[in-house]
Amino acid sequence: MLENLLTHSAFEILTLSDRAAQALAENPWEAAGYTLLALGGTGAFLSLLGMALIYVERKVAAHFQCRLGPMRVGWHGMLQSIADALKLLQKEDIIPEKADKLLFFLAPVFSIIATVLALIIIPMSPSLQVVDLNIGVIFISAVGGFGVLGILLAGWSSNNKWSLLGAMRAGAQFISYEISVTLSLLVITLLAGSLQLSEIVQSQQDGWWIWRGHIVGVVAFFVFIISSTAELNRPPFDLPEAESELTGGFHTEYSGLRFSFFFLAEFINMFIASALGATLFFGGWMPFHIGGFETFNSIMDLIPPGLWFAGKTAFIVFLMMWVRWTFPRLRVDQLMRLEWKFLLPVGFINLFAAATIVLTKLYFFPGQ
Amino acid sequence: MNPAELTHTIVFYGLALVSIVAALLVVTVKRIFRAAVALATVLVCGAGFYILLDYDFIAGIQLLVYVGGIVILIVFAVMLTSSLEDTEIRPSKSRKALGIISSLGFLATALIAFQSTSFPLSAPTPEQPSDVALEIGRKLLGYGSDGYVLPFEIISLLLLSAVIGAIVVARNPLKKSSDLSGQSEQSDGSAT
Amino acid sequence: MTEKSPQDNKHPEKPAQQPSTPESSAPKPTPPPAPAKPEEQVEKPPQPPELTLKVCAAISECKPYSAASDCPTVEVIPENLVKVLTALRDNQDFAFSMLMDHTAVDRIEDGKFELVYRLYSLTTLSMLLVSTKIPRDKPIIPTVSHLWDIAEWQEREVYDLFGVLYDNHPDLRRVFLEDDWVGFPLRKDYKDDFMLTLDIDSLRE
Amino acid sequence: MAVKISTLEERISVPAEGDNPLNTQEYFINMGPQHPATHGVLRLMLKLDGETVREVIPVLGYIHRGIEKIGEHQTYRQFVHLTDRCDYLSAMMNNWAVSLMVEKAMQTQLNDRIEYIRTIMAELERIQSHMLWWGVLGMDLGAFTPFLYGFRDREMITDIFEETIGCRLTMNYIQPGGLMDDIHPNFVKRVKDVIAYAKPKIDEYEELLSGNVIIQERLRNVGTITAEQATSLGVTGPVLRASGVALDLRRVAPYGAYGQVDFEVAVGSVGDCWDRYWVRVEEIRQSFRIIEQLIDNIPAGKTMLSKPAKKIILPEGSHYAQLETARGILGIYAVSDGKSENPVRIHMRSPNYHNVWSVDAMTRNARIGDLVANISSLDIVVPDIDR
Repeated sequence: MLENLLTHSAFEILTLSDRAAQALAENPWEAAGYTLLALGGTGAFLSLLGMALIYVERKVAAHFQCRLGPMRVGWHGMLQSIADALKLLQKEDIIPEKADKLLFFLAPVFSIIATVLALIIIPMSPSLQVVDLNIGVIFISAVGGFGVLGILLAGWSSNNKWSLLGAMRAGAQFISYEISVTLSLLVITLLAGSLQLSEIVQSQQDGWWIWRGHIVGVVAFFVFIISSTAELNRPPFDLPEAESELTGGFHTEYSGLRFSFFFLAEFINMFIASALGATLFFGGWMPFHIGGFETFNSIMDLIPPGLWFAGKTAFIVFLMMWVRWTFPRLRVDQLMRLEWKFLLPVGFINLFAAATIVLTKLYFFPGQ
Repeated sequence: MNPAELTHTIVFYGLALVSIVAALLVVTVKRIFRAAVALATVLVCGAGFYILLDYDFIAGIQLLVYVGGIVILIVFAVMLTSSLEDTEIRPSKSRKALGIISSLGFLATALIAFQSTSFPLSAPTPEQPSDVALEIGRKLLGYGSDGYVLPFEIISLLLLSAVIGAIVVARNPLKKSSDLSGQSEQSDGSAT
Repeated sequence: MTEKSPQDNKHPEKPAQQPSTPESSAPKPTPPPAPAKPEEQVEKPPQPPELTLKVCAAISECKPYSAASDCPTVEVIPENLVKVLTALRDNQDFAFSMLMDHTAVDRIEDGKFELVYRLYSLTTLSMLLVSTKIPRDKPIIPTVSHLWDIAEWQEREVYDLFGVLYDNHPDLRRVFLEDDWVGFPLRKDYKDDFMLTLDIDSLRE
Repeated sequence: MAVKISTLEERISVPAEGDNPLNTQEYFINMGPQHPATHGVLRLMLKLDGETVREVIPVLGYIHRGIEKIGEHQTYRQFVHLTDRCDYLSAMMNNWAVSLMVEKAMQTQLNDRIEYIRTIMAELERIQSHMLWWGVLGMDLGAFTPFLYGFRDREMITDIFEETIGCRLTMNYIQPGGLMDDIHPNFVKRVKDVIAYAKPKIDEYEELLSGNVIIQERLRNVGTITAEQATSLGVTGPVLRASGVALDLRRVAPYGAYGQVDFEVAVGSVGDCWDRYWVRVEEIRQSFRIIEQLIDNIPAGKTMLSKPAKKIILPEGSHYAQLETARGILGIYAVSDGKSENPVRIHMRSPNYHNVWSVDAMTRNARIGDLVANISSLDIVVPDIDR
């Protein structure tokens, strides 16, 4: 099985859920094993990735600010995240007296569940994917709503006006920017002719959509990056948290483990958005191919697809961090104006252009 | 029963149980916000049923529209309404009676419909689900005997007028307050 | 006086009011070898400063300040205060458009509060002190918060610390201390439980 | 005459809602005393309508230390040591204001060395204060990076202070009649190093923040107060100058060595946050210019009057001196009875107390984000408000 996970002979797609389904008929125990592997793997991946991303964010921020960042715990502070996690776990768990305790408890769970659900359908390499839903793109958009439900619940149940304001901002922001994200996802769906993430990756065998779809692809990519940064509540769109305005917004009242859930969800969501961007626009695990240049393509194939995926995702993650540590925050009405008066019209025009291009086959390598 | 069917059945009954309990909670819970969460659970269970039936596309749309859209809007509306958090909703007796009558009527209708419909047990194997999306798209935008473009357009007109109406309704108080205070209201396109 | 703006500053440069002559409003210790600007020394203690005389001539309700002060000062009775201050603000010769400061002094030996209003003119760059005295046992004075916005809060501070009541004040409320604080700390006869009294013997025990 | 005394509770009782059911409810919310954007322990009661700020009610007193009352029991020389912890970012300028008042009352003549060093110190402090403000403004608007840039460059100046004075924040260097001690031998060299280092940094700041489109959007036409409003509100310093009133005491009533140096007064025209922003950035440049003119020409001489008087007893009457701190005009008003070492009454005309009230006029019917920008552009130091 291990070879299967690492090699990619002819890009055979075999997700963990497929394996479990295949095994179910013959050997239920094997199916249960695959399921456990999927669950445990996702959980372990989630926490490790979260800690790694937090470390990277701190290091990137530090170097943008001419300082070193964490240096004490482990080599160059590598273990800092573990120390932080331990600290967070030991912290007193405070529930405000007048909070709606049930919802207060449920909110971070909602957030983390949404994150896990989105994480499982990301194709990280040909055989490293938990589920390959044929409605992947819709699914990703749908579970995003779960995450924002968690934020809304957190803001409401804290019984704190600042939290409520943060939650309201989160809700308005999510509903608005979700449209733009979906519009840019639809462009790629049009080009690839499929909603399934693995098929979208496969469709980029002759080149990534960002250059095969030329102008349309680039515009869609920028709309996607801007609006998914907004959906992630990352600066310059971090209004739901807005430390200097709302003192932390929806998670003002959270501490300890519950806070770490939000924190983790936020960082994993950044990874998911980056991975989705990489999958849709940069071909996911697909190496850099140019249609027709077989020799060049086979040289590119020498780099394992997992590395391609990691590299592209890391690039987008870095892009988001770069933006975060450079830009100040927008005001709430400017945020809405950006979406409704700029991104939305651009997204619609771009979608029409994409439809025209797909019908007239004006993109590169329309052969297949 | 082979393991695949067994899992299927277990998942089905699990979902059914959760959705019945959540549906009961929606109507019995006193705090409106919790009811909204229970409603979300019911809708998610609905999506689960669709997935069990291999209608992935419908499931996705169910999640996208109901959980990602409607429930969030409901929650949003609850937040905007003032001081609903503490008021326990105690309907009057006549309202209670009306409610009982209408729900009994609905139950009767559902039972009659259930009785009079024959459910074909050996359902035709669903088509390749990605083609389902394609087929839905064709039907939705097709004209002629099997197309639904006319209702589709009518619904979009209805939605458009609703959106414009909402903007008109929401604009009025803003204007008044900016008249009162000399400073001009900063324009914003915030969610209406 | 020069102004400078970055190139991308879109607003045209038009300062509304601009002091023109660098006249010395606050006389300062001039260093002996000052080649740049020889400053005239203001040293005439017995005769009231020129501005005081000018103000008194223009507004009959004022009279020169009786006590010593290092800046032009006029004295008015509380009843005329609003009238005088309005005149000083609106008279184009003086144009005291800024109420720089307002505070009180507890003249406990006279049984009075002395209220001082420090006016500043942006056109002539001169400063004028207007002083009025009200009895300590009935400390009521009309407000001037309709003349200068800042007076509202300067008066609140004086109310908070001295207990001077301002008639017609829009929002007379304590500013530093809590609303239920008893007493007015800057009065000379203020005592409370927390005040440190230097009783060394009790400290030694 | 019956005077109505209100309380905060009455002030924030929400009136009944109007008849229109679509009207949203206005509510009051506490911003502070512990809030990241209020720079200390300032508390603002906000009357909000959704995101729109209808009214801002500053609630003060969380760091009120009764310095004016304490001052009545202290000599003037002791009182100097209380002033540095009011506006801790203009500590030496506060010392200077008291010294100026005493020297004026005593008709003391100072030599040029004292005046030059005082001026250089004050300008250095103005620069470090504005640098800190610049970073904090960035942080308030959501960009964390400028904060550390500002702090990094400010460190170099506080290092100079530390070398000469021995402390970095609440400095007591300027005393009635002179200076606490002579400058450190390294002082001149280090100041020149800082100028060489930090002057290009200002351009870097401009690149990072001023040119940023979001900053422009957040600051331009936000919190506008006209010149008339500003004068009536009694604001001073960069806030007043941003509204187009060129009142800078360093220019209109020169004290220290300001009469001998050439510098420009930055004046805005619109009075919005952006004007307040660039007025301060320009002031940093002008302060460097002032220091450059003075640093090479510090004359020789004593740094304290030959024999500091044991007792300072001011002549009877009222005395006042004012100067321009980094935030505006600080005035020290003292009433002496001519007999005692202690003043009968000592009062500080605090620039921050006067500036802070303009936040309401600036913020009405703007958003919470604008409120944060306005507070930031006022550059308030809370201990100086409360004193």
